[in-house]
Amino acid sequence: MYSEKVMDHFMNPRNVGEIEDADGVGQVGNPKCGDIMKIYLKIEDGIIVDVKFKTFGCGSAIASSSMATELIKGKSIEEAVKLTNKAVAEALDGLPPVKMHCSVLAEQAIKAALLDYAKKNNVTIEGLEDFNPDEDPHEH
Amino acid sequence: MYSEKVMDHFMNPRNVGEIEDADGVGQVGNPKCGDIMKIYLKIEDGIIVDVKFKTFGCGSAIASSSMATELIKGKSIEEAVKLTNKAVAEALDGLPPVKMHCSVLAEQAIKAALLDYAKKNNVTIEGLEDFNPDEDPHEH
Amino acid sequence: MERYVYMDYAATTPVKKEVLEEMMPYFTEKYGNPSSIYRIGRESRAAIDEARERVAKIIEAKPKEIYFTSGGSESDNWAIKGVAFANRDKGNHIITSKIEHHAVLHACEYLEKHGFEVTYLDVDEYGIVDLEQLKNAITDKTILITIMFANNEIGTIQPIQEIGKIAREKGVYFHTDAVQAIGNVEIDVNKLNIDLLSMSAHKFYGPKGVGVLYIREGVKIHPYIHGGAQEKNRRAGTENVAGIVGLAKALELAYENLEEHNKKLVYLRDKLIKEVTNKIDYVRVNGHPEKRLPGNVNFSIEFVEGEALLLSLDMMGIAASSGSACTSGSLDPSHVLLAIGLPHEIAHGSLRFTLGDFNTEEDVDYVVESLVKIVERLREMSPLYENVKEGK
Amino acid sequence: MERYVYMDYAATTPVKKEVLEEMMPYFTEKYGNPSSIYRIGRESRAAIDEARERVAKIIEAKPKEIYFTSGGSESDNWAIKGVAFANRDKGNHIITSKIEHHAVLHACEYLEKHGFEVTYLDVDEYGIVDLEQLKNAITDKTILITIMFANNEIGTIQPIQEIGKIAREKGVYFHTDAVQAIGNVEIDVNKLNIDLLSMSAHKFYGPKGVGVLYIREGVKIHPYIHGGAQEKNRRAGTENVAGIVGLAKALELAYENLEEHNKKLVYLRDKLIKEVTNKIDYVRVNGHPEKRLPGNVNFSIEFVEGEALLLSLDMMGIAASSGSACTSGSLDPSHVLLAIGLPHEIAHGSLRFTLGDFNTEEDVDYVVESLVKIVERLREMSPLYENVKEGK
Ligand SMILES: Cc1ncc(COP(=O)(O)O)c(C=O)c1O
Ligand SMILES: Cc1ncc(COP(=O)(O)O)c(C=O)c1O
Repeated sequence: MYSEKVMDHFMNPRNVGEIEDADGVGQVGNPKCGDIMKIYLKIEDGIIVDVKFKTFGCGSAIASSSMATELIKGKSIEEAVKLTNKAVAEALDGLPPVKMHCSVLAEQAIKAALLDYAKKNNVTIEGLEDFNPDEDPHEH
Repeated sequence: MYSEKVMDHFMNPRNVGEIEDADGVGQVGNPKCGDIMKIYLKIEDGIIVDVKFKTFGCGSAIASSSMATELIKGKSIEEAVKLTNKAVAEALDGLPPVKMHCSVLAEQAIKAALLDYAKKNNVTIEGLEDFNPDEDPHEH
Repeated sequence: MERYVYMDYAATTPVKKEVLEEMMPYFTEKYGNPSSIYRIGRESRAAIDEARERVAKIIEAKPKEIYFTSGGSESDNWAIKGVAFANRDKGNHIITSKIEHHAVLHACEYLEKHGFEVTYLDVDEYGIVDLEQLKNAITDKTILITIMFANNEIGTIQPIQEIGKIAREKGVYFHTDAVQAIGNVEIDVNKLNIDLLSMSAHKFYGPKGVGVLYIREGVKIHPYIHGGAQEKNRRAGTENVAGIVGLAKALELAYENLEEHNKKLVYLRDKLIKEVTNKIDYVRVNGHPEKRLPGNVNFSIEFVEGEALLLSLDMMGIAASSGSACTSGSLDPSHVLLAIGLPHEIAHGSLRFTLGDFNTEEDVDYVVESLVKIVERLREMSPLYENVKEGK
Repeated sequence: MERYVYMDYAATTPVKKEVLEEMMPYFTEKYGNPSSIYRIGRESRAAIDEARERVAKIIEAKPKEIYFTSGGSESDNWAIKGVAFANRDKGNHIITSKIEHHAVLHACEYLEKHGFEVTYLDVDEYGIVDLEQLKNAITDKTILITIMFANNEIGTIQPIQEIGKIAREKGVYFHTDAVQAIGNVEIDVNKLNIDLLSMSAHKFYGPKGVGVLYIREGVKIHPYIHGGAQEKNRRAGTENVAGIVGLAKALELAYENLEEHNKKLVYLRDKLIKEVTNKIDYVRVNGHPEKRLPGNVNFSIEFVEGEALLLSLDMMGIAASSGSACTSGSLDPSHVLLAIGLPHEIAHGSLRFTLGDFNTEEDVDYVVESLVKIVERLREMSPLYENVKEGK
């Protein structure tokens, strides 16, 4: 069902946890749907120097969170905002079709955290104009 | 499916053949229905001294013919006319429900032969008043 | 993987050695078609007839009331659609419950598209149907009541005798999906007023792909698979002789040891429930405290998601199941858990262990020990648990 | 009984050793439910997926077009009723032939009671459908043509490619019951324009109780057994994993050796036909002289009745079959023999030998020798033969 990569990131997730003094925090999902992702970002000079996550959800939700955090760690905001759910899924060697929404959730959680950072710092981030953190990824 | 008795009478039928100068001959059945029985009787002083049959039909048709001839051999006309299909079937240790008509055919073949005897000798046989040799036993 | 603990006996069971042994000759030497009149055909026919008698005896039915099918789903579909279409002149109303297996629910939904009306009875928090609601639902158009004997997820056993009595009094046919109950509960179709009953061999240590529909003599029902004259012209298709023989043997074995089997399962079940609820907080046990299948345990473990639990258990060599939406590929968690009133977020964390004949006390210890670790790990990752700890 | 000669391979076949070997693990160790997400569940799922690919490859289909069922009868019922009800808005007319298997005919008759109209095409004396009649029968209400690939009684193979072409040109779905053809004939569903195709494993040395319905992508069809999400939501019920694996293996074996198998069967078949017609008078061979299944021989032996022949053969250890009414418990002989124009009395004397992989030349010799004696004995008892001898 799941690739080895998915299972690895599920069993040994990278970057689990919280960042006390995070510069941006984003949470997406809904416990009613069975998945919530919360992403914490530490940003210095436009670079994501640290990222942590907490996720309530299935195996692929946890693996997607883990992979997504890995993919943006050390990257610039510009790069992070371009992270697509497809990239997350590909980095995991693919997700089953019914689980693609988990990768969407990961993409959105990062965008939500970036949006939070933008708001707190009163900046705009290119690529987040149309982003709505409350949109339900299950509808995708 | 069939009792041992049926198989015995099918594989080793008694009284197969014809009687050249039979006193009564009866034939019932229809090749369209897959069974024809022909019974030859030799009758002396009201006693069936010999009986032979020829049958086109399934295993139980042949076994019923064989058993029926055995049951009336040496018996009086009065006894023979009373032979029922049930008696034939019972003597064979039973027949499958869908095969009961074979025993009916045997009963009718004997009655038809007795009727033929009665006609040839211009006598009436009690119990044959309502007998119609052309009635289809499949309707039973 | 060192240890393998299978605790998903409600999903399926292995075929028992004795069962497979009885089946074997029918694949190779005794392969005759039961409809053929020669020796090896008659042997197959005899094997089926004997199986029919063996099955009938267990549920106090007549052999001619036992029909072999391809499994529980076919039996349910046949019972429901076959009775519905055969009795359309009498009425078009069917009563079922909200916690039936999909084979029943989807068959009913199909009938709704074909002019039938279906009442889906509520259940209480334990999963028991409301008998008053049932009585009130019956109209003069009601032709069938179909209520499962025992639920596959939460293990709740329905008041079948009472339902049967109500149905009989109102002159309505009563079908019960006994797929989960058979092999675990004594069933007498006469005492319980059951008119139709479904079973599936692979739930009681028989092979997959073979089942039974019991049809009480006189019940008006259409055939469902048309064709040859098999099963007294009511279910066409060359019989799965090996499967049928296996089903009968498995059923016999189940009822030979029923008491012992149940005693053991209840002991293990209660131990599992006790230890898990002692060692893990925010856990609830779903289903009825007493009226439940001997091997069924259904937990809701808050703040974690069911599939994540299953995957983690699988990594430790433990097989279990969940009513979480994520395991089914649908968006909603189990309709059964929702029907007993669980909120979605709690239903997502459901975890079912179903114990069976090959489980031991060590298995239970291992599962408890593993589960404690897994829940701890997953909760550490869970933003919901964090809120709770912080008292939010 | 010293010798046992099975010559009823069209009724059913033994499971081949290699097939059973592949099936075995799925009864005991690999017993997981394919819907379960843990290891042994995934293994079962993988086994089914692999089987699906293996089957698809043989008939040039896509794996997702292969659906596993409980056998030929279910496949036929599903194809016909499933397409009929799903396309009712388009039309209510179905075309079939008079010599179909009962699974097709009775499914069609059922539909006639539910508002559908069915045309039953005639066949010629060899059992071949009339393509002109077919073309003329198609109306703008026609939604399905269902014509069998090869006949189970007389072995006649239909002009499937032409039928498929006609159906495709008219935009009508084409289903073929290939239960007898599969394993004996190369089948490419694309070249032949087949939209739906039924098979049954026990006809090609696989187990009883498992079959396939091929459904071309895009065909509108309703599910037939509702319930769980198995088979992409189209055929509910826990999969008969062992049976499915056995089916795939058996099919592969059949096509590995197809040429050799056919060469041998044709040789034995033609020898049997030649010797019987040489040594017994008043015998006719039914079916098409060339367009027939390699293993099928169908005789009409005049003045004797089929069941009596079968019983006698059985006593000599020979398994065969007959279209006589007496073997089926009905009053009429085989509808197939009547459709090719045999008079009732001759149809009653029909005798079918179907050869298979385990038959030898000695088997044929033994059958010929035995049959000569049996026919002689039965004809001596027959009042019809007596008439012939006497020239009546
Ligand atoms: C042509 C044909 N169609 C359908 C069937 C039905 O297959 P099954 O008996 O496996 O359901 C058979 C065999 O009995 C057959 O020969
Ligand atoms: C209660 C219940 N009914 C019906 C079924 C369907 O049985 P099967 O999968 O054998 O068709 C199952 C099991 O899946 C079940 O648990």
